[in-house]
Amino acid sequence: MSMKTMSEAELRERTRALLAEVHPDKVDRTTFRRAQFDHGLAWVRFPEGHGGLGLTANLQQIVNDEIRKNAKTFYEDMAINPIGIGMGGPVVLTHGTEEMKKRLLRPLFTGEEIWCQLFSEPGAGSDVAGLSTRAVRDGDDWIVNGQKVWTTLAHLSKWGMLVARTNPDVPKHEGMSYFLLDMQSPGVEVRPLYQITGEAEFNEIFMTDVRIPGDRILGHEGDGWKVAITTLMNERTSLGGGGGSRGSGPIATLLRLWKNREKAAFTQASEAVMRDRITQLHIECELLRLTGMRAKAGLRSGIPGPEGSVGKLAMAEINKRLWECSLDVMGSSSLLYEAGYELKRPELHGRASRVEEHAKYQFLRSRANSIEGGTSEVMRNILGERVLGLPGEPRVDKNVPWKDIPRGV
Amino acid sequence: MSMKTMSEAELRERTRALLAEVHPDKVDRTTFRRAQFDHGLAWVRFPEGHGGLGLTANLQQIVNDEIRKNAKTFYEDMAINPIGIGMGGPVVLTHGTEEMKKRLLRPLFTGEEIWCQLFSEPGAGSDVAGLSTRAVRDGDDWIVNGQKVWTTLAHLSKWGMLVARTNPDVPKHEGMSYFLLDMQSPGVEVRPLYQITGEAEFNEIFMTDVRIPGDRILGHEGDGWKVAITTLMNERTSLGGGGGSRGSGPIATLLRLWKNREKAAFTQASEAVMRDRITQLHIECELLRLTGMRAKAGLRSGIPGPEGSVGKLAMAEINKRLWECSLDVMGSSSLLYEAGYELKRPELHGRASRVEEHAKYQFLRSRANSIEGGTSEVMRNILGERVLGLPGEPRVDKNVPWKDIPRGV
Amino acid sequence: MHFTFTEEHEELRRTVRRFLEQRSDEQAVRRAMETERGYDDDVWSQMAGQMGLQGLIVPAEHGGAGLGWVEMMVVLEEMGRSLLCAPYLSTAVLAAGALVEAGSEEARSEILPGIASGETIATLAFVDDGRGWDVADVQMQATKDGDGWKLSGVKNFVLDGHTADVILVVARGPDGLSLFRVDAGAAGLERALLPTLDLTRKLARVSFSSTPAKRVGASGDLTSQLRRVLDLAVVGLVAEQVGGAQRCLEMSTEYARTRLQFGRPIGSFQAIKHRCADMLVSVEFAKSAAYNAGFTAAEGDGDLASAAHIAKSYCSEAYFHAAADNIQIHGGMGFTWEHPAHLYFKRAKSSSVLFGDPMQHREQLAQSLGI
Amino acid sequence: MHFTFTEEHEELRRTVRRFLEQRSDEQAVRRAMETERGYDDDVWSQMAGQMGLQGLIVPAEHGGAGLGWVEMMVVLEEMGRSLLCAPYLSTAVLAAGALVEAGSEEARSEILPGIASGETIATLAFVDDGRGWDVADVQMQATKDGDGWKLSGVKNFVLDGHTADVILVVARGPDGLSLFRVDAGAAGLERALLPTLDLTRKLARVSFSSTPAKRVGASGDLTSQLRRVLDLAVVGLVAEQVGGAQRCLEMSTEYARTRLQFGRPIGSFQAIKHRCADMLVSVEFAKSAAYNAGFTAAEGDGDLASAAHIAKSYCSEAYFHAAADNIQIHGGMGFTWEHPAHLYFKRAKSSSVLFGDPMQHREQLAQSLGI
Repeated sequence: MSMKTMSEAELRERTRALLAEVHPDKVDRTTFRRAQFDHGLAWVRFPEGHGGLGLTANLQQIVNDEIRKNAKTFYEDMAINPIGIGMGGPVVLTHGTEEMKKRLLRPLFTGEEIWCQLFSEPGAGSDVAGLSTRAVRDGDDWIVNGQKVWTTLAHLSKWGMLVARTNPDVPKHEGMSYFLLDMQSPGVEVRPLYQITGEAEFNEIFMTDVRIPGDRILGHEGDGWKVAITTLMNERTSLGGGGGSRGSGPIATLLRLWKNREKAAFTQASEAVMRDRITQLHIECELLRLTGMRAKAGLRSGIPGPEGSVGKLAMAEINKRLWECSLDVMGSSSLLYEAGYELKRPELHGRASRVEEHAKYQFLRSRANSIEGGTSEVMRNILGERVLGLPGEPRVDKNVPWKDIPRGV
Repeated sequence: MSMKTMSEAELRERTRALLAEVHPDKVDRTTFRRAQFDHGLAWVRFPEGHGGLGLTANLQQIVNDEIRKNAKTFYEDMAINPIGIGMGGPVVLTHGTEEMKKRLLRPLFTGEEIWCQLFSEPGAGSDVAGLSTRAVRDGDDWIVNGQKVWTTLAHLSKWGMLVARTNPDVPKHEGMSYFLLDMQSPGVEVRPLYQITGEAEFNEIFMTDVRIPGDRILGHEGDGWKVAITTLMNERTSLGGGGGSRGSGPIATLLRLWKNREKAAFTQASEAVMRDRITQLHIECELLRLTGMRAKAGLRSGIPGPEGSVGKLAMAEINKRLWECSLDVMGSSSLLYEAGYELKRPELHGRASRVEEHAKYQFLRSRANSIEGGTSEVMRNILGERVLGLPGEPRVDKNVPWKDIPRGV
Repeated sequence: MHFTFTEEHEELRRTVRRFLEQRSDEQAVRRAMETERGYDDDVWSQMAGQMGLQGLIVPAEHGGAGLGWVEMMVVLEEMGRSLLCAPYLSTAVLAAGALVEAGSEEARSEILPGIASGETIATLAFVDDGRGWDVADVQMQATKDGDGWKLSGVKNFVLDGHTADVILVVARGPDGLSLFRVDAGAAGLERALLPTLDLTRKLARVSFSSTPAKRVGASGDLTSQLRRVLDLAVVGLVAEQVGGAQRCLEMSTEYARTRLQFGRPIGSFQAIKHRCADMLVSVEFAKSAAYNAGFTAAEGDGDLASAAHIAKSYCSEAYFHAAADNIQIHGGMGFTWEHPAHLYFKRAKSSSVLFGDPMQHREQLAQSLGI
Repeated sequence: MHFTFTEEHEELRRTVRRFLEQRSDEQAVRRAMETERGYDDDVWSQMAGQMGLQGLIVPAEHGGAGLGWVEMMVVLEEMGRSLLCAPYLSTAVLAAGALVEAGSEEARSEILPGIASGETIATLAFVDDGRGWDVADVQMQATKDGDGWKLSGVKNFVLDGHTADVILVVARGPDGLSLFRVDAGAAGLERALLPTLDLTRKLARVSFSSTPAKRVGASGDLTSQLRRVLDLAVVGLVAEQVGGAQRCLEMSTEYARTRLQFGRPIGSFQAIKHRCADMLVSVEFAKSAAYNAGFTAAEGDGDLASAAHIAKSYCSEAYFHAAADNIQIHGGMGFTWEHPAHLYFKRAKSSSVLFGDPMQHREQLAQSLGI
């Protein structure tokens, strides 16, 4: 039987066979996910032997639906190993050696080995390709020195996807290589990076004379940017709006706050002004959702429109305004921040707090929406250049050896 | 008596002496303004013999006050010969020969000879220095070919301040020269340029083999940009906000429209939303006015602040929003445009129309505010670079012969 | 909601666009807008004859194509894009829509075939002079006069009211709101072309003075049916707005790619590039809003009123900003009479007001959502 | 209105700035904000001893400098710039202002000297729990108790209410609104530090339970005097906002000049450059608004209430946007705890709410202008 033509019914059957063999409600996570991987039901689009069946990606939905239908326990990939499953898996599949695939994909899927991404640096934010972390050959190995930042999950990770500069004498995009860094290697230091909220979702990584074996390179020496792009493309598709039902998500919180508002704090006039503002936000949130749906419909029918990239930009900008509005709805009580600013790691499964506290947290947290995963400025460049076909700016950093490009902190 | 130290009282006396000799209520404009010029009271800051007395510029106010006090007739420079008096006079004074000053300043002041400015071209808008009009030597004369645009008053003018390219083989700022063009010369064609309103405030100028005598150059050959900058600096100071009393100007029109609004067209809620929007505009108009006052206070006390350049940008952007709001206040009747769009020259002394029609005209006209006299984009560059000291962009048109710079329509 | 246009829809779009590129290019628009009638008879006939556009939503039994609101949306998006000057919104959307949704069987048989064939210009007169866009605001009375009815009063902002052969008038009869037919040339009928801000859409003021009329509405009070007619007209208008906004985005982008200043295309400057990007975002949102309203209208089981409020509020502002930004990006050129940017700008502003402005639609939305 | 700062004003500005650069740098701000008291005693003493800042508007006869609101504005602009953590707005503006404008002669002699010398921390408790920022909203009653008075109820959002030695309470007596003095340690007085969004300004909730108080207001109903006190407090607050906004603009500009990406300073990109330019425009407008309010307060013959409404509405939004844009321009760095950008952002948001938010001030302005 050709795998490419496996019918939905056959796939369903195969899933039920898995469940008959190991049931997630009865075994632990690792046991179940190992079996799921071995049955080729981890990612059906992956090849056989690597957790998949060589089918089209959308068929994964069949598997997941079938598991959900027949078990109370369902493991969300994004909760188990978001960066590993979202980006690490695809990049290993595309650029890794056969040995790497054998060694890495299974524990990645089960969550036994958490992954993180080591691209951004203090001196290379929007200009990721300008990065300075150096990897120098030492026999068969590489010795790495440098600093990375904005690394989620680094403190829990086994593997880091590291891009480092291996040749400073060529233009910046050409002199990087892509490594798999064992985060337990000597010389790797992980420090929490506290944010405006007092929480540390991210880490700074300091690498001092860290040794990486020569066979832990993805792609070839000098291919780092190409491999990084594969990784980032998988990131982009996981961002952006859409999903959820009408009126759900942040707008629901705003409407709830509005419903709970201290009526005495508003005059009839200020209530009308606020209502118009909230209604505008309601409309924009609804259109963000519908635009996400259009993007997905576009993908399904094979016409990828600009709606996807539009979502990331729009969501960031709408979110900030929405949470600003939430504070204005709360009036004087927005002077208070009941949660306090204790410097700590975020709770893993979110916080169960009053809606008011949630909104205040989001008010602060949302300021990063237009920075993380590509600033709104970078998104506008992408939309202008790649979607609308407008010309790029004159570049002072093209065709120049990386070492000769002006660089600051 | 040293003119530099002439007291205010003496200046007042001198003005009264002028009025005793020729009184504006009794003679025609030319007669009076000629006498005013000859008494050195045209521009007291100009040298003796050229319409002035070599005093500081602010003393002109004394002269004007004294004339206003003693005569019903007062000629506003800006109504008589705005470009000539605002820019032509100063540029002739700074860069003209003695003969030019003798020949040009008096009829310029009296309004016998109207002036216009020939800088902008269809292909050189924000990039004025990229202009293409060519002037080629022919014996002692110059032969000019090219097209200019956005020229107010050209159809009434005797003199045009023309910047043309005399050397295309050097970088763009270095290859221009500044000419005085007799607008009655053969080969000069003036065509009205109709705007969004149907009116033609501006002209297009087509120059075909126009001959300019060699002695009609201001500054030296190749100095054109330097001389043009002198002209433009005099333009900038005449733009920007300030002036007027609290609540006067466009905001007064908006408030009047609001007062006259069709009450039935608004619910209590929509009235509140509108009121908040109008109040915001009221605040911004008041702050535009106050910022203009601060700029003037700054100039008086010798500390030129950024407030002046701020005014041009802010006024343009506020104006557009203000007239948009005016139309929203008028509701459904903003579907109509009672004035119609007959293609014509604007009435010289404005239109006496109902406030509603005025607002609709301004709604259309104000779209140009963020384009004319420097686009808002250019103003933000100026504020960013010259006031805040931010670095310029990489330039592809510096140190390159003008003829090698990419150029379109 | 799937939001997926079928291959038939795309073929319809291509056909209409090709036709309009030939028959409603900028010069044709300028010629038509300068006339009092406001359209070209020849183009109008071709629209009906070659393509059956006037009868798009007219049932097949009355000579129409019997298509729905998704197709109408596609057609109007193209018309908005080209600024077509024609009594289409009045005839094929408002009048045909009113008859389909609220007309008596007899009236449908009488009037719809002429609409579908392109012979009849028709319109819906609903705004009482000095009142708002909601049909519930209508106070005009129809009084019984023998077998027929008589109308007196003034209707304002009647689309193509000065040229319509058939005017369908919304007025109050003994059962409540209904629909009355007045024909061109009726006694006591006066029609005055209004001086419009937007020359590409003609509006008239229509006065009735004991004017004989025929009742053409279905029986009973038609308030809710007529509300739906106006919601459907909003669907049509927002589709037009989306087409216009998309065209402004394309004009801006094209100009930004080719206009050189300082030796570079102006679109390489972030000030221009990011303005275009923001325009793209809002045009895409406008499309989502309009398509959602159109598909809701077509499927008939969603909350059409809310979808229409959302779309009219958002698309109006998106089109206005796109048209205004288009002028700014074109610089001085965008501000001249000879450049088409101002035609879109004026259309955008007027469309924003027509059938209720964004704030009014938001207020109604807030009420219906209990915000 | 001349808007001209004299050489004396500029000298005062330089002196205060120099002092704050030394004693209220970022590290000092972070140290102070983490403490419960919220300020450094030593700095506070120097402010009084070396510079007489606490007594700035206190008349000379009570040990103060006897200066006016232009000087106060200059000082607060500098304090806002450095985010000084100190009970200055409470003590030197609200409490001193209340006594100067609405205090009895006896109370002024008793309390002002301690304020001027820096020995007394004082504040004004006016917002009733659950009510608004307008003094007319105050419902708390003062009841006669022998020679003195008793207070019961709760005041919210009391600046430095947890550390104040003297709390001036706005409450209603038999003649109307008046001022009552409650000292730290009084019976039935409870004070709770509130968990604030902005750690650099401490707020407390203060409860009174038959707490003995002394009447310190001038005779009669003091509503209009207390309104003026709050207008003056707004003048102080907007000056702070302007100082903070200007600092955000400088931080952004400095970073944009020096941060390199793609081989260029990020300030050479128009996206950043134009954002800074727009920030400059709004900071300049904010200065115009604040200075106008300050000079109006000082000259005493203008419409202070309107000037205060305009300033509070505009400066609040200008500061908030400057602080938000400052984060954006700093990118990821601007979002970290270790960078000061968030301190300004939180101060900006809180200052926007304190003494009434922009919309409330606009509504009051509209009422007074009859818009």
